[in-house]
Amino acid sequence: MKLEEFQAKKLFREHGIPAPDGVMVTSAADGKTAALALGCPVVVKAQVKTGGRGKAGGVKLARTPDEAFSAADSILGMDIKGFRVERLLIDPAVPIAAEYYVGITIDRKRKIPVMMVSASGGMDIEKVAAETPEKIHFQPVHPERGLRFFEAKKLAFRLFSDSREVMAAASIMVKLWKCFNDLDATLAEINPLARLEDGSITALDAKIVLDDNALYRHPGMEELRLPTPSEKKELGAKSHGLSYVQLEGEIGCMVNGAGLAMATMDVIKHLGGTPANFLDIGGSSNPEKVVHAMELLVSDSNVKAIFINVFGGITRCDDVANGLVQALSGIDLEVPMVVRLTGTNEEEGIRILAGHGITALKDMTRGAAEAIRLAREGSVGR
Amino acid sequence: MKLEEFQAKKLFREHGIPAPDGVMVTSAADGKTAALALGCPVVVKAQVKTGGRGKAGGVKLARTPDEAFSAADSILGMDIKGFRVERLLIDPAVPIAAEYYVGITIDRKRKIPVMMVSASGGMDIEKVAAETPEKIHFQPVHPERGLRFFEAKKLAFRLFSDSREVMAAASIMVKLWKCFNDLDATLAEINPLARLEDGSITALDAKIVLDDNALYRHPGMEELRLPTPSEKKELGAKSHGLSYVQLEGEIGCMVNGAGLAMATMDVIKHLGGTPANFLDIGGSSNPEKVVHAMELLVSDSNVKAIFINVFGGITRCDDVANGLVQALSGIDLEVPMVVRLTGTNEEEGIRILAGHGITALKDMTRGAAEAIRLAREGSVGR
Amino acid sequence: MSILIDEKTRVMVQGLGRDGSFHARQMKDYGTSVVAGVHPGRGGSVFEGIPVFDTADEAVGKTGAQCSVLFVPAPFASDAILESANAGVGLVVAVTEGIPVLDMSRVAQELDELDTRLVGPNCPGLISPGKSKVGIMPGNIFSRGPIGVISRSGTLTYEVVNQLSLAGYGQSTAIGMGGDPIVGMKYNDYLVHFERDAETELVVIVGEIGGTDEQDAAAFIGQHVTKPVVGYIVGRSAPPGKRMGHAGAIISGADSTAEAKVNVLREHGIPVADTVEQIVDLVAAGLGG
Amino acid sequence: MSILIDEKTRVMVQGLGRDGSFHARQMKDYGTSVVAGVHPGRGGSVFEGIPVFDTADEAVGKTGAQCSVLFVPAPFASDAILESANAGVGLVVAVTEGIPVLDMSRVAQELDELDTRLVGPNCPGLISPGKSKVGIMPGNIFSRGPIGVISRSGTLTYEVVNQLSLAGYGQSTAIGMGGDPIVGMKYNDYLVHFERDAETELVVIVGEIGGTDEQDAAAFIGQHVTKPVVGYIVGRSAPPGKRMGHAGAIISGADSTAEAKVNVLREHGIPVADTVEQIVDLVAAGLGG
Repeated sequence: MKLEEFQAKKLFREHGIPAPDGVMVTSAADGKTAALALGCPVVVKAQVKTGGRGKAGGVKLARTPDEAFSAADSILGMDIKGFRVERLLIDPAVPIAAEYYVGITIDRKRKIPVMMVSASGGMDIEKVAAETPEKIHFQPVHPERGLRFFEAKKLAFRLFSDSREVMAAASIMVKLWKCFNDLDATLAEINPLARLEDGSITALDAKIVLDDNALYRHPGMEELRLPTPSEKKELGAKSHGLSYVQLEGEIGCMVNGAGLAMATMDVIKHLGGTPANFLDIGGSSNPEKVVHAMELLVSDSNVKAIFINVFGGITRCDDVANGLVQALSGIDLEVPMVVRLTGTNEEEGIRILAGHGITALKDMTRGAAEAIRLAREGSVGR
Repeated sequence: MKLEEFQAKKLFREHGIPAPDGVMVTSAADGKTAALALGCPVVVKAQVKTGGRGKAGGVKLARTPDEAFSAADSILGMDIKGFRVERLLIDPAVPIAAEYYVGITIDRKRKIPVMMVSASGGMDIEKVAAETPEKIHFQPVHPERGLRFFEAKKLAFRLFSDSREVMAAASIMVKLWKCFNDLDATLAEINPLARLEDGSITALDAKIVLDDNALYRHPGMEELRLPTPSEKKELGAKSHGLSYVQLEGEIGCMVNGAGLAMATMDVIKHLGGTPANFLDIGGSSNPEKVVHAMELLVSDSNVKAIFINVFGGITRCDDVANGLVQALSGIDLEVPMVVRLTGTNEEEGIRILAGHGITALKDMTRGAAEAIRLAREGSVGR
Repeated sequence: MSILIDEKTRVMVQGLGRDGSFHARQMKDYGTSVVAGVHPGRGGSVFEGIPVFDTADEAVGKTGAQCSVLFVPAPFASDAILESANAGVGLVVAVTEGIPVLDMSRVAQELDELDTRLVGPNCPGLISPGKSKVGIMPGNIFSRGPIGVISRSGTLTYEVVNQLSLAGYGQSTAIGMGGDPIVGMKYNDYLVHFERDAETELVVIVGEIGGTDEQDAAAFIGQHVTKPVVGYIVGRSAPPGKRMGHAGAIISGADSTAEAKVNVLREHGIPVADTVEQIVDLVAAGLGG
Repeated sequence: MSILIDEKTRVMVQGLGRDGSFHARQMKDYGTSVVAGVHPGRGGSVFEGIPVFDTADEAVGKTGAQCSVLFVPAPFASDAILESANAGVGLVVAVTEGIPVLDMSRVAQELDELDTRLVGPNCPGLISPGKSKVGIMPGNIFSRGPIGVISRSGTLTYEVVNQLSLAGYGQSTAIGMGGDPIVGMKYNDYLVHFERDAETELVVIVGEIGGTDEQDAAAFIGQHVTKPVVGYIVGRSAPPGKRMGHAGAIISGADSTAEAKVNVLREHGIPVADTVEQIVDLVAAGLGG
């Protein structure tokens, strides 16, 4: 679960990390009021869960409340990489002397968190990593011991020379670790961490991604969820035990298992088709799940054909077939559908489906090819 | 720093450990009011920092508010092993089915905390350890990892058989570890941990000793200090950089260094004298410290002679002698005093003291013997 | 031969809830030597002929269990893994999905100090066909033979194995290593065993987007594996930044795309299939060469 | 010979505050090879001819320091110990008093995993007379000779050593192991070294109330030490439950009394002195026998 900047900054401040105490607004008028209250100049910042908003014009300096109004007015409703701007953060503007990067994430290879710092702040850190990897300094963090002050100090001496700045930065790093650990985050990032002209160190941007699997330990965090329209659809699917990601293609897919679902999308693409979605219905043959999954697929107007790809494992194909039949009986389908069914008891399963007029194949690649063909023809497959 | 039961119980409850929510009172009238508010029966418990108060009559069951009044009245002011009862805890009385012991302390040998549990609850655990050590179960606790639930569960299965009771007890153990760790305690103990007749598990007594060295991390805890008169004297000494413990003997000792101070007391005892105190003035020759130390010694009416035992190390004996002279010049001493000075530049030091009429010896055992002799004679040694 | 488990491996089942009970029975039916169940509060009882204990310590002490398969709910799973590991179990198979990543990080650090290997979490387990099955794989689609299989996914493993079995290529051992960002053993850990295993002639590795385990495997194979290896990577059509079902399947950098992985594998001389069907062809070619 | 430190040991000083600066100079004057200072923010400067670095890593990297002596205030001391240990320092001497016991417990666990030994905390350090002094001991009272000294106390060590020196019994190495409940090396760890050290002919152990280290030493000596050992235990007159200056000097059970310790030592054939003066007699007897 990605938090927005204004939410992440609040959590930072609660953990003792200095960050401008701005105001989140959803209208230009409120933006002006906030600018008046904070005192100008202010920075007007689009709250979107994507990078590169600065280049897209989503961040503006305002020297007067009126400028704040017009900046807010122009940014609200903007589309940044597919994200519509609905919220702004009005932050007091501060005089920046230099910008740094500080972040923590999970090092999958070493299986532990790692803190990364760089003097190349304010830039896309993945770009820094790709182009000048020597400019990023790493410190693995033992998950039980946490980031020790001496480790933070070593990193801070890579970025700063003044000992007060070193100590301030090291202290922020330790607090960032605590924030990351306390919240069960998978990413906690300050970019840029700024040295201001007065020598103080402060977090000018804030990014936190929480571990969805650990949200049960942080019930309050669920309230911070501000889903975009596509996230809403995914969350709705999740509430029915479905894992769904909408894409832009024509072939709606319904698959049991995440790996197999990716393989299904891949084979569609490999054969020249375009998958409309990722959709994993999990291991069960529960008809209710299939109904919800079908509703997701038909609600996507891009979908020209549906490909159901099921591998019967512990759950037998005949049971799966019965489940599918039951689920599909209540649905009035307007696009063609191809079912592929294989695994334990596949012959019996295919026979059951055929008995209800549902074409079922045993081969995944052929099934995908058939779905693509039907989508192109626009004909009905059952 | 030892907390009293009512303080420790409050901290337990804050950490989610079930414990009766009683009322601390300092008068019999308040005891009756508390009994009325809590509902009878209640237990009236002396709050003293020593064990064995039950046997001493410091714990009484009261079935009515009037009984609570008379119980409180009889316990207040009682002397229990040298501790005068000034506070009582009025706890709701609960129906006990069985009593257990659960505690955490530091295992010096393994250098980590260890949790100890026993089905022999309500008894002095050191007695259990001495007489039936097989009845105590131990679980070392890794200080970074903490007590894991599976470890607590293993211990709990040693005490309980019903799985709900096991889970409740294991959860209490994990919370007791957290309490111990969060507060930087050196001891956290529930004795007894009671299984009530309804099957619930609750802490009927509570003992917490905090690490004095870690109090700087817990500024709020200092307010919980309720020193006894002798502790007050020790704390006063500490505020002057002195480490002082009052005893019952006749020879007041002033020594630089804790080990040497113990050796000094021992040699006095070895020679048939009785040390009046432990007093370590530390490594410095600071005259102010000596003045404060001297004040402590003379304020003790048992003291019949003073033995100052100084080893000059990095600090030279001549400096120490000058410090002593300066300090003693402002003091009108009514008991005899023996100074022993040795180490770096000892001859010069002894000469300086002699110049001011102070007898100084080089030998510790002879100095102690001289002090004992003077104490017996009641004569003045300078 | 086979790797990690065989008919002699003494297995205990941690967590006898709905799934644990079902799969304990399935494993037993498959022929797995299930010697104990662990379920706090049910110690002393017997489930389907299997003695049940309150703690892993007792189960190990009384039955000599060497391997534990976990069906414990996510909030308690990391504690259960550590319980087994500290009780002396040499191999823990964690089926449980949804364990917080920091929990797994703590587990991984501690397992490093113990003599315990971990398969999963969020995995279907592993099977040495005809000998032992530890996990939730459908035993009937597997057949005994010379192919080692290591996969990050569940149903996709079944799909791949099913096609191999139908084509006559049985498996020595097939492993679902788990779809989470932090899992216990990875490709390389299994490859060491497959390389040593006399029955295994070829290894299929089924990868997906996220992380760089496949790249690590490619480098490792180049240096340490003499047996032929065939690769298959899914997620070529996945958009960046989106989690594709598996918590570990998210494209978070250029290295973690399917293309990057396919390329690195091929650069190391490992043939990579474009579709599941192609895996069979590449296996045939690999065994032929 | 001597143990742990000699004239070749490269020493760095962590924390150049008032005490650190004073003792850095004292150690240098004594002849200790002080090669570096570590004080964050003072990197690049020079103190009394000693180069100063911001971090232990740099100091070790640039000077090859093998031993660090710590004058860092208690709240930061455990971090500083771990900094040195993780930088590869083999011996850390922590003079600092008042470190919280749980901090030391965490340090002790981590040092177990590293190749670093710890003397202290809350200790005067150690000295190999005529060769090297690491800590705050007054160098002038020590003299070179065949006696090893291990003590839990500071001034009492000086007292004992002074008497030994005056009686003509010099020291190979004298160690104040520290007066806290948790310290790094204990009697047994030092005894292993003294037993192996050719220069050492007899070891004096100076103990006190609290803990059971002296009992452990008695058992260890019985099994592993062939050289004569002389004991001295203080705190016979200390009341139970009271902290006698040292955080570790508190009688918390029957085992931790001075009597118990004296008895166990004697049961293992180790002569125990009643007064400091007696130590010299027992040493004379020990060397004579």
